[in-house]
Amino acid sequence: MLSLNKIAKCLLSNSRTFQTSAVLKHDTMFNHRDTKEDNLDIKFEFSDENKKRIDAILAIYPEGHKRAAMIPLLDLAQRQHGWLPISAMHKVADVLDLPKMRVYEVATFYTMFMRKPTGKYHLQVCTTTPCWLRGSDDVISCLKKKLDIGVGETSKDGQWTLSEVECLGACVNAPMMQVNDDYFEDLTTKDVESIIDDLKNGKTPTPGPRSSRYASEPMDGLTSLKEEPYGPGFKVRPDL
Amino acid sequence: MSYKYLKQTTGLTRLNVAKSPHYTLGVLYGKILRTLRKMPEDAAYRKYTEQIISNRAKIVQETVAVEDFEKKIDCGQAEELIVQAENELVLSRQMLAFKPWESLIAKPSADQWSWPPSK
Amino acid sequence: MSIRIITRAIQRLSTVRTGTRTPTYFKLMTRAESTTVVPKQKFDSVTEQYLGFGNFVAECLPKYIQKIQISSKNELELLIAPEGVLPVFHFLKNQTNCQFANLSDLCAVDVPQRSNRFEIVYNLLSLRFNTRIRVKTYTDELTPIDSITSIYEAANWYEREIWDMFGVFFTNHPDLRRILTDYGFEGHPFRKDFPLSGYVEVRYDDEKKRVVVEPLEMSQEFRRFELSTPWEQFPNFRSASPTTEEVVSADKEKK
Amino acid sequence: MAAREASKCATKIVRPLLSSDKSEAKKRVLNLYKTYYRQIPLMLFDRHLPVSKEECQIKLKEEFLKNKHITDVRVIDMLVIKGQMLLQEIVTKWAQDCHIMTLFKDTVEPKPNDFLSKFVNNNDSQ
Amino acid sequence: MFRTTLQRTVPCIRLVVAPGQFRLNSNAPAPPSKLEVFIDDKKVLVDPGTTVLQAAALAGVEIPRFCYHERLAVAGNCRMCLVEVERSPKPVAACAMPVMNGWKIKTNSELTRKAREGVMEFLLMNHPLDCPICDQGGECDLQDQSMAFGSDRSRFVDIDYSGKRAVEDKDIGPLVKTIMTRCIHCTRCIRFASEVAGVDDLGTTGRGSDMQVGTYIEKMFLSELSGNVIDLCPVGALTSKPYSFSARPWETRKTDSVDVLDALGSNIVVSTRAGDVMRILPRLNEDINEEWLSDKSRFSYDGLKRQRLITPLVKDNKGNLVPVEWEDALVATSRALINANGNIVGVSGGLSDAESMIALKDLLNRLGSEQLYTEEPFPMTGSGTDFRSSYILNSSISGLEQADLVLLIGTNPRYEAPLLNTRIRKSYVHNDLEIALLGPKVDLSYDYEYLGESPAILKDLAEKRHAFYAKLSKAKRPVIILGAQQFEREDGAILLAQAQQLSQELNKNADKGWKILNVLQQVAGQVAALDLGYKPYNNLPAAKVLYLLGADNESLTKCKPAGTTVIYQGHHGDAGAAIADIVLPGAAYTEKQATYVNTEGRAQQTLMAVQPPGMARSDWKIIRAISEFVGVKLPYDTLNEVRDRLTDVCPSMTRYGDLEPANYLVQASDLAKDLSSQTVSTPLNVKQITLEDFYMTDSISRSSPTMAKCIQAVRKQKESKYYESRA
Repeated sequence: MLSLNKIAKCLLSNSRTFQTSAVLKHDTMFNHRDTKEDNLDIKFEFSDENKKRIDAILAIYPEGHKRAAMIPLLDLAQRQHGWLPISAMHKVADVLDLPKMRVYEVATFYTMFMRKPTGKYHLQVCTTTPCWLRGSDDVISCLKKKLDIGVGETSKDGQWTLSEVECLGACVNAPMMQVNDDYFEDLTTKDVESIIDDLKNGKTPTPGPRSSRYASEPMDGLTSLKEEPYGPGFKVRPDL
Repeated sequence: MSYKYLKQTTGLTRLNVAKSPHYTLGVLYGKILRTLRKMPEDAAYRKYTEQIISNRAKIVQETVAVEDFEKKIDCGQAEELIVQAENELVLSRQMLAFKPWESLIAKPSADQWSWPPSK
Repeated sequence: MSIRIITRAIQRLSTVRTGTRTPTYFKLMTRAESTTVVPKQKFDSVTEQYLGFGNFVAECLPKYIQKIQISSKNELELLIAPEGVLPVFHFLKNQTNCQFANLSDLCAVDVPQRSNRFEIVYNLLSLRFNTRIRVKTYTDELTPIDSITSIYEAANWYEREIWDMFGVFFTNHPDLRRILTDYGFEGHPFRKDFPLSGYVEVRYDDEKKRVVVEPLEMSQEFRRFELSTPWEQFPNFRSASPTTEEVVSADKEKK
Repeated sequence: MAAREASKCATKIVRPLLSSDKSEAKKRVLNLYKTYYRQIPLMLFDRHLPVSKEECQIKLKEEFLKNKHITDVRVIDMLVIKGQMLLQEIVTKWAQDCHIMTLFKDTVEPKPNDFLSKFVNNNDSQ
Repeated sequence: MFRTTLQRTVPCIRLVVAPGQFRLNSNAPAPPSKLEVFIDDKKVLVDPGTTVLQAAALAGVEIPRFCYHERLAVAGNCRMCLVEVERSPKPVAACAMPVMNGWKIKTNSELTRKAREGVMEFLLMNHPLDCPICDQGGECDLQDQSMAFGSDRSRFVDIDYSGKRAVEDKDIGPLVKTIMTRCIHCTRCIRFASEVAGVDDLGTTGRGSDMQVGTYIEKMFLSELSGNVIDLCPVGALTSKPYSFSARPWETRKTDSVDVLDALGSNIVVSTRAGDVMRILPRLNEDINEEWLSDKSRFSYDGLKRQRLITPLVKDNKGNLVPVEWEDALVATSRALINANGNIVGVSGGLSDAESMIALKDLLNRLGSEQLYTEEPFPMTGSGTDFRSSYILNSSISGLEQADLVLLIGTNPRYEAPLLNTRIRKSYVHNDLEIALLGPKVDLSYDYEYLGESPAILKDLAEKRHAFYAKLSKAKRPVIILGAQQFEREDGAILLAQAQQLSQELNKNADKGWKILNVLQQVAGQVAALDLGYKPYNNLPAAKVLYLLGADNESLTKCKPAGTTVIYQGHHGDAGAAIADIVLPGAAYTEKQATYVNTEGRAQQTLMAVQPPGMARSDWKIIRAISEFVGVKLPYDTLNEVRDRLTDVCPSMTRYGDLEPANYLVQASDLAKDLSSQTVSTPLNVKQITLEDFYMTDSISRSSPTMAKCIQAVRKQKESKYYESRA
């Protein structure tokens, strides 16, 4: 009711007002604080295979533009370590011979660089409008209950991290969540529970829609494009 | 005169009730108009003042009750009108000496009335 | 003029104009208007009435009035030649249509750039018509101005003040002497060329057992402020100088 | 009329302050001087000033001679007016002893002129 | 480093930085014909590549801006400079948009004004309303521009009472105070740090409304130029810590003056209030400091209030210095001088002005002494100080921008002359300048070729044996900068001779008239002293009276010769005053109108911003007063008369602001020929290696608490894990 009143008040007042300025809304900090898990004493070194990958990545970029490799390298470091500690950023800076501040800038800009300890499974639930309308709230509350963590938190055993994210581009299969690199779509509470159970038991749940759908076709079967795709030469002049 | 005088005070300090406002005003207006007549025809001061005074004189002449002509003239009580007429008379006599209808006595220098003043 | 008074004046003026009460005063004004320069700007009715009245005065006293202007939207100013001080104030006080019986203020302004550096400003109030008017004239250091104490008793101390602070001499003033400064004080403190600190300082001399006056010696640094406003750096985006007054009607020579 | 206007432009006609010509101004100055001169014994009689009659007379002459270079009638008049003002203040005893003694400047020390005293007193801008 | 990003990744950057803003290589391609643009219907002809903002400036219209700064790369993120361009669907950012031919730009149209008002509104919505307690108040761009271009009413209604956006403050050192909530993210400080200062410690972290400017990690922004971000900050986010809450700009008096804490003579403005120096700001001088100022020059003014000599002191029979009146001190001084019978030695210090030096010289000459020295050494062998070109920075500070190769010998310009280093860095960033260093390895804020620290390398170079000689000899406009502190070495003369020989060699291939050899002086008074005929102090002869004119040199004051009366005239109770028998309190550079000649030979004058404290007096006046007591009255009573005398001795010294070049490089080299073949072995060393060594170099900065805090901060930083040594 209160919010309705507020909206009504806004609608009634004939001038547009700024109700508030943008207070900091992000759940992570944009300053580094030394913590037990994240400090300079914990060294970071790329693994040997990753070093090879670095060479490959750097080879893509011409001399003088090596700094463009920063995002791939940070991603590499994050994949290796699970998240991105300060020493990894320093390592990337060293590899690219850049001032460290330039790396901090990039690492803090992109929200997919996790700058605090993240669980083995990073559950990212989309809560943007289509998913929300299709029941992402249920997915979230189910996960919260199941894992006993809140949004933005990591479970004590370091296995799970739950995040609310904005649209991941799978609206046709809403609601959905992303576990590490895999999309799980068309979710119901039951599906969520089974995915978590599978993961807990060391099994690999199949990514993709949990409903009967193959991809994003209509729920009740195809309504168009039913016939076989035309082969090559369709409607081409015969003399060609 | 059937007019019965009842007014006790003007309510204004040092302004006594006029005994016979019709008479006093008539005399004063007459004097003013006579003075004005000595001025050039086209003097604006004469034009305007003559108009006001003769208008007032007419009203005073035509109206019997003091309250009535006070209301018609709408410029205060009869006593105040007398004061105004006295002032106007003094002024008009002085105006004869000042001759304000003549052309401008002194032109200001170019920067006199400019604002902000030139640096 | 406070807003209340303005509103009252407006009320009065408008009722008089539209009502059935004697419209002489304003009839005259409209007529005066019709014979003078019609200003190009558009004004609200109150300002127009002021302007009409200004034109009326200017028409009556063409010998003395150099200019009529409206400043701050609705303040009527008559700019007159210094020779016309007495006639103009006689007129404004005694003319039936004016009756500015009250001299509410009289002061001076020093503008050293001008050849006649002092502006004398008279503020009048007509209680009869609840109207105010400002009359300005000018003089220099040596030219005397006619005292208007014969017309307005109130001018007595004001003129003394101007004499004391600016050194403008008023002829026929009954008692023109210092009013604010100390006996023996030299100079006129409100002149722009008079230093803010003055020339002399005063102290009690224990030896002489009296107050002595000595040339000023600043023991502490004089605190100066930089008064150029910082936003002067964008003069191009300033549409008009904020101090410009609105001048609406030229002098009455044209008549 | 036009001729009058023209002549107005050619020579600036100024409004006299008090005197219409130089001789009149001179008369006024002399008159003022005499009045002051006659006032000195009365003033000394009324007040306890640490100055003698002669000193006052010398001072009076000095003050008048200070302005002897002035030729403009109106300036002379202005000075006369101010002189009269002071005289009035003295006669009416509005001005107290200390005000009169101001004219003598007996406490004002002369400013040093030589380098060393300026250096020691530090009253010297660069 | 920054250079890479600017030069190589964005090749069009030369278009964006305006032509004429930086003195680019003169061999840049000839500009094509001019473009015709109309600023508010006023026609202007501009070079291609000029931005809208610069074109408007040519037309005399200043467009409001926050992020744009003439000396920094264009960022284009504040949007304050939006202007309407005819037939453009949207307003364009004037600072970043190069003009096209025939554009009609409207800087004051309805659209432009509305755009500005909108930008202002958004900026102010995220900006605290704390102007009354903000130190920037009165000189705040945001304040001024919101007055000029902002809306007159607010639509901001905090109906949620959630408060405004707030950002935590950063601790970036003892000089710069941060109130990050006020930050409008113009990134000027970041750009300054990475482009000009060469310290990439500042950046933006986060995104959107979470974005903040800072260091991310806990680290101080320690640079010798850090104070400049205070001037650059358009709002009150970065303010001066020492100056905080002490004065408002409109109540201070500004005096144009010259800095004397290094040999560059940076132009400054001294802000004073009621006889106190409140702060020091840089003053624009394209030839010297541009618009920057080093931290020492900017912040050591609080040293002017501490350790001051405020009354004359004379030693009593117990050997204690006791305060006396000027007369007594002058009597004591003159007695000592007369008794010395001409056996007097005068030594002038690094902060001495030309007026007092000429007065002391005249006085001592009249007393029969010719022994006048400066406390800084200079080799007297070879041509000695006969040729001016041997001891000044011949190629001039701004001339360094034309150089194509700089060889630094035994100097760390970053700390000895920070703004000279800025010039080299500027040329490094924009003109591909190459730099080589001979001496101890130091962090110069740019890359350089390190040659080693052995002085033998110089000899090898001079004799064309060294590998680097090939590169040197190819340079058209090479510059050799020799640090004057190397003359403290016994073999300083040899180094100078070898440098002279090398530059003569290089001269053969260099552009005509290009001067190669430069000496970077360390103190402000040295060039004037040598110009006036003071001899460099190498060995002090014994004397009955030692007259120290602000000389605090350690080697001078360490061992006081017995039986010598020491007279110290100066403004600080430093080493010199400690050994003195008579102390005469002089005026510091903010307290006198005095002439200084900077290391490039440019005479400049300080102006009196405040009165000397207590009984202190202008220095030349003290000497003039002594002369009267001694009985050899000097023939000048006023400053102008002293300056007439200065003009007689050295005419260039009163041509203020003019550079007086010297041209006897060849002759000087010839005279020193036999020296250059000698070999030197001790490795070169410099006094100021790290930032720590920069802050306290003279009696003023040594007494400054702020400078002490800076040193502590540097030490603390060094202990931090995040400290990186870049040397």
